[in-house]
Amino acid sequence: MINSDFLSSYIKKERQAKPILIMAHLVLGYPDFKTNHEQVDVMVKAGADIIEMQIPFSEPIADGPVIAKANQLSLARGTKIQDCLDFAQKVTTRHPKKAFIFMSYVNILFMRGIANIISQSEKAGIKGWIVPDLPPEEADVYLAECAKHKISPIFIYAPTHSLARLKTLANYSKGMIYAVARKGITGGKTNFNQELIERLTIYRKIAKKPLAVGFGISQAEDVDFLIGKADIVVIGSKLIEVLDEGGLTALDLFLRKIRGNH
Amino acid sequence: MINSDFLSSYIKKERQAKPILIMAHLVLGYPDFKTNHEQVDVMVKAGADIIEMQIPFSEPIADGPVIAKANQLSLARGTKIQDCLDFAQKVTTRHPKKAFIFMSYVNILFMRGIANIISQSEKAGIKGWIVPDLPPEEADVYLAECAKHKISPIFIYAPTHSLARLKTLANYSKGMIYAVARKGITGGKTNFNQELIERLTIYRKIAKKPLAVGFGISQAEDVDFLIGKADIVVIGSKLIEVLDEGGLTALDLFLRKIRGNH
Amino acid sequence: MKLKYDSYYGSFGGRFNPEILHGVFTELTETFEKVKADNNFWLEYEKILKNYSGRPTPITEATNLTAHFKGAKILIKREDLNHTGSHKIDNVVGQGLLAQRMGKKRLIAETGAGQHGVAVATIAAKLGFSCTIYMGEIDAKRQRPNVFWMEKLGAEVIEIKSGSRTLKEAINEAFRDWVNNPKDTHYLLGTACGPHPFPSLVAWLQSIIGKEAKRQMIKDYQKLPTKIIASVGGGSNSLGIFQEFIEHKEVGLVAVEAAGLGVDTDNHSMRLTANKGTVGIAQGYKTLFFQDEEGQMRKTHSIAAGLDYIGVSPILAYLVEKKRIDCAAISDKEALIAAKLTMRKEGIIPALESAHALAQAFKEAPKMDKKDIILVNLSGRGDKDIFNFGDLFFDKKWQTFIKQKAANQIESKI
Amino acid sequence: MKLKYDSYYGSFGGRFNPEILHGVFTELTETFEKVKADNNFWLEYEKILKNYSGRPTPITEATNLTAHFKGAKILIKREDLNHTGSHKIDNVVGQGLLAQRMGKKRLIAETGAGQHGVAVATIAAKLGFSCTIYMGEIDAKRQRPNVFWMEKLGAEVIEIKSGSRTLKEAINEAFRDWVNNPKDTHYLLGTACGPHPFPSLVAWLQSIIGKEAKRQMIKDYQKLPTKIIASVGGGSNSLGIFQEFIEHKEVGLVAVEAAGLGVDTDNHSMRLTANKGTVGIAQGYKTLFFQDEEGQMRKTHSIAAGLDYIGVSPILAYLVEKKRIDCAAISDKEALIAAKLTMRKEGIIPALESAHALAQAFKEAPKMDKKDIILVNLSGRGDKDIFNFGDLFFDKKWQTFIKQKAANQIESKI
Ligand SMILES: Cc1ncc(COP(=O)(O)O)c(C=O)c1O
Ligand SMILES: Cc1ncc(COP(=O)(O)O)c(C=O)c1O
Repeated sequence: MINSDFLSSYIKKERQAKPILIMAHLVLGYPDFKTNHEQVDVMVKAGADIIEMQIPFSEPIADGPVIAKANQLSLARGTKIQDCLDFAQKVTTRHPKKAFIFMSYVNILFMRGIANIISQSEKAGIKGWIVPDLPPEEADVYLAECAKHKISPIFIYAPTHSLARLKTLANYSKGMIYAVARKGITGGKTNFNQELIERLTIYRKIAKKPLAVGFGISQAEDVDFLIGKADIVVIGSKLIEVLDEGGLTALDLFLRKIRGNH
Repeated sequence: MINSDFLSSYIKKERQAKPILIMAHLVLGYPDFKTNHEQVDVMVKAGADIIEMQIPFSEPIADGPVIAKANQLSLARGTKIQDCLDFAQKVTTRHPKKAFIFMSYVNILFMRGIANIISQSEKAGIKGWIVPDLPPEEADVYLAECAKHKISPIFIYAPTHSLARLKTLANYSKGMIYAVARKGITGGKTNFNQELIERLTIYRKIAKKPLAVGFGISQAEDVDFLIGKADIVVIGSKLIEVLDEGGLTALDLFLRKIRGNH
Repeated sequence: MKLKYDSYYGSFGGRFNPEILHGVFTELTETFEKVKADNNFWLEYEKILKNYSGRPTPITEATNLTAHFKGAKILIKREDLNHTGSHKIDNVVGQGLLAQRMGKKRLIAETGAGQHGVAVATIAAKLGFSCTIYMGEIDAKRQRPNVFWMEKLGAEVIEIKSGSRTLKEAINEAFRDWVNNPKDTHYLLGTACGPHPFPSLVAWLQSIIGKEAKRQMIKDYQKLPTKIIASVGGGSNSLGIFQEFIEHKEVGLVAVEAAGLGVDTDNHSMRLTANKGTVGIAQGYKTLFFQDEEGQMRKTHSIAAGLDYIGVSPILAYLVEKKRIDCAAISDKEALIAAKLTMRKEGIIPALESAHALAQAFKEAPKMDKKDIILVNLSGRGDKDIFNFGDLFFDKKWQTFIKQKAANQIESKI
Repeated sequence: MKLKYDSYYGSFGGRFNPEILHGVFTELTETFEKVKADNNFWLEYEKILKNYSGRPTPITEATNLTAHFKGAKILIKREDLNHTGSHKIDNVVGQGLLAQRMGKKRLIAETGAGQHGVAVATIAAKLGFSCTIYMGEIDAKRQRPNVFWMEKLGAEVIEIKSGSRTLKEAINEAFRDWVNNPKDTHYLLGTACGPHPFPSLVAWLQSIIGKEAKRQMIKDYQKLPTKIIASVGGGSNSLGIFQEFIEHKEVGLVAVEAAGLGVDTDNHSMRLTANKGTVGIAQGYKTLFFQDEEGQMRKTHSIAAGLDYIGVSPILAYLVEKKRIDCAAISDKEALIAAKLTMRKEGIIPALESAHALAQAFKEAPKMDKKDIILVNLSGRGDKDIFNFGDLFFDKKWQTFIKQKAANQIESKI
């Protein structure tokens, strides 16, 4: 099992050289695929280690306003699942040293056919999947297909979880555990405080897997704070805001600033 | 009894010279008492035999729009009951050969005190009273006071009345019976037809009293029609309309036209 | 002290009609006497109200208001839950059945605020009458939603453009219609006022409220209320709940009038309150009126359209004279505050009329013992008052909404 | 065939939540299991609905409509007579009591048209919760009267200005609030949709409608109806009346969806109707959605705000799949015509949602035997729809009224 998990090995390897890895998020088809290509190039060059690509959905219930709006606009432009798979194929080929994962909502997988989309993902060079509205209890087929196609199914830790729940999720999650830093949904303000430190300590003990921390990371200091406490920082809404406001140059600058510090 | 009834004798006497008498109506205080004086002068000179003077009331439920509005405007100008009594005193003195009657609603009498207002009416030279919302069943005091003060209480015949009701009312009514030519309330259009003729024939038989016909009389032809079928025509709303539109001159002309024909 | 449903109650009541109405009132009185003696009529009446209007209406225990005022337990008789939203449905169902017995084909009515008009239009539709509602032009303008529903319910609404263009003109016009169509038409008067037999008839029909309440009190609380409080427009909802308790001397009965801008102003609708109304005879009956010393009616005012009336039921006038019923007066402002509090504390939006009764209960409850019970007759729901509430609370968002609606009137898609 | 109130109904239902909601749903499910097994809970629930909302609601015999269509006898279950004007009160009372058992101090809810928001604000006031209602900015603009009442009932109404600014944004925001306040807050979902246990919980609470109806049918008609017809938004009123009859195979059950501008257009809200909805997973549960082939939700349309929804109760989806429930679809225009006819013939103003069920009954009745009985669930009253009716009937006088109101906004006197 452990050997078949590309993502774990990749993260372990990268972490030897870096105090913390960066997972950069984008919404596919927003603002458009051409920009997405350049976006990924910038991310990779500026030092992102993992690229999380969201396939847009009309009801992104776990996303905050910024990402929800990006989903909406991407769909309004006509983005299809196949476009996303084709895009993945291209960027994974172009950046073979980086890890790419998909994120989307369960209906996208369900309507395409779970077996179909997981196998297609593998072919497109994708290493992991995050499906925020698919708890392990509902995920039999998904888990089986992921195993079959060497895709790491990544589950999420929430601040409200009981120890029992943390253990259950650790059992199912591969590659990493994605910990939500604050209550609520993506894109708001997080308190990087003692309570968070304690939580992350517990997570580490239970998960025994690389720990990614996301939601609300918006500046270099946040990343600093997490060094030693997590393996990966996830930057989502902030990157879209930066891109929306300052374009690719601003994105590059922002990521370099974060990366440059470490 | 019959001897004490001034109005019956007066009507009988006048009818010897005229095929039909005219009862002209005005609302006291409308448009103002000064005009009322001139109005009465015109009516008398033009040949009216009986003047029906209405003391205004805020809820004139038996009156149509024209008279109702005159009531309202008179009150708005501040007309008081005493003004009406004083006015009556003056006009009855000035025109001793004519008969004057009062018309108002029961609350005016009730609030002033029935004994009071009836005796004051007598003093002011009034010969009869019409109170459309005081049926004989509720009229004990009123009837007693009228008898005491030689005032004729005049009751009203309606097209909807049963023979029994006609008889009852005939028993109480003095001076005349006031017959409503059409259903509904003052001031609309009446059909002067066969049905009315039959009704008046019955009324005559039962009432055995001078018969006044009112409501809806608006032209000389209407008066012609009633000759031989009634003793008195009552002209109400029409006279107010004529005055409102053409002033005292028009009123004079209108009445002369009606009188002149006979 | 038992009511006889007679033409006079003490010196109040009677029938002071123009002669032209003699016939229709004779017929109506005879039919009323008949159905009063016929138990089947009452059973049919109760059955329709049960199946069509959801009677019996419940009594809700106002636990939060009770706790708030720390005195008597406050109970609320929920007439607001009736079909069309108030106690008015009882009277229209009852008179509708009466009109059927008389073989009438058409109902007519006057309406001021429009509530009674909607109720009549409703029952005309249900019982298969054609229907004409008279309404002063000014009232129709103010109460457009009710006009809208009356028309959709199939009634013809005639706006009176003469005279004061309000309720009294509408009444005159309705009477005029009636005397022109005595055979096929019944005039469905809306409250326990007017010439006999209307006060008796309407009070009798509305007595269903108190009959229910008494049964419910005994079943659920094993005792009668210490006090019953109801608002008074014409008197139908208050008499409706009071009558059954008149013989129970231990039950206090409080009739609440509208003090409008204040008891010391001229802008109110008080008639029962000492020195405010005086005995007079108008609109066909003898009662306490808000009038001047010469008998001219004065201008009434209340925030609650249904309380804004010059006369009052002769039955109430009599019972107040006999001191069996106490009276009280509540200002516009007090009523609004009571309405607000009832919304917040009990989740009930009272009609502004009913809010007067609530306000009085809120005054009395703190002075009473925790073992005491106040039963408030909540005569109707307040949805109808949104335009008043909206204006009176000076709600900015609401006003913007109305402005936008006006700007974007859309054409029918269909 | 008896419903188990489980997380799955056949292949429909489940719980597809973001992990962050795991805790609150676990707690809710456990409490639901507990109260379901506790007969005292149901008794308390029934008692509040009786004393506060006037349940049982009656069944009215629509004699005039029956005569008009010359077929099956048409009966109407009168949910419109409930407090706040629809069946929604059942669910909010039930979940309110549940929240009390969980020791919560605060209720939150999403609302689209505002009806559910008003019901939640009402019960929050009555049961002493603080209350926040989330509403899309566009919806809040359209439904200002409901916003007005929610605020007067003491609720805080938060208008969502992001995304589509309609219902789905409001739901997201409500969930966000819930996960931030899991200890003191209960999220009171408005219909039998969403992640388990909401479909089971809401269907169970609303089953009171059918329980009453069955009792009433047997008592008053000595038989069960031939068919029961109800409109479907999320599915709470239809399941509410259907459940008790599922075991009675002889009773036909018809769920009526909104065909909007027509079954052959793209502007509708059909999900149960064959080839209109397809199985998907969204908003936390698996059911039939109105979606495209890639699983993106499509834009729904209905004249009735309460029917205008992308998903449907998984319990209904299951029962339709099992052919225990038939489905039908009614267009905006058909619903309006049915509403008009019901007003004229029965004096009842139906909610536009309920008018869909009526329209279907009017289609079926003439084809049925006079001995047959159709029971229509009239889920709510139509007063709330005056702005829609007014616009849609293109009523000139109404539009003038709105213009004048806008022109004469008066300042508070107080
Ligand atoms: C809700 C409500 N309550 C009270 C009244 C007052 O009338 P009454 O005294 O006849 O009950 C009205 C009259 O329209 C009303 O609509
Ligand atoms: C009156 C009425 N009927 C029906 C519905 C549809 O919802 P459901 O299918 O949950 O009963 C609504 C929803 O708001 C409603 O307000």
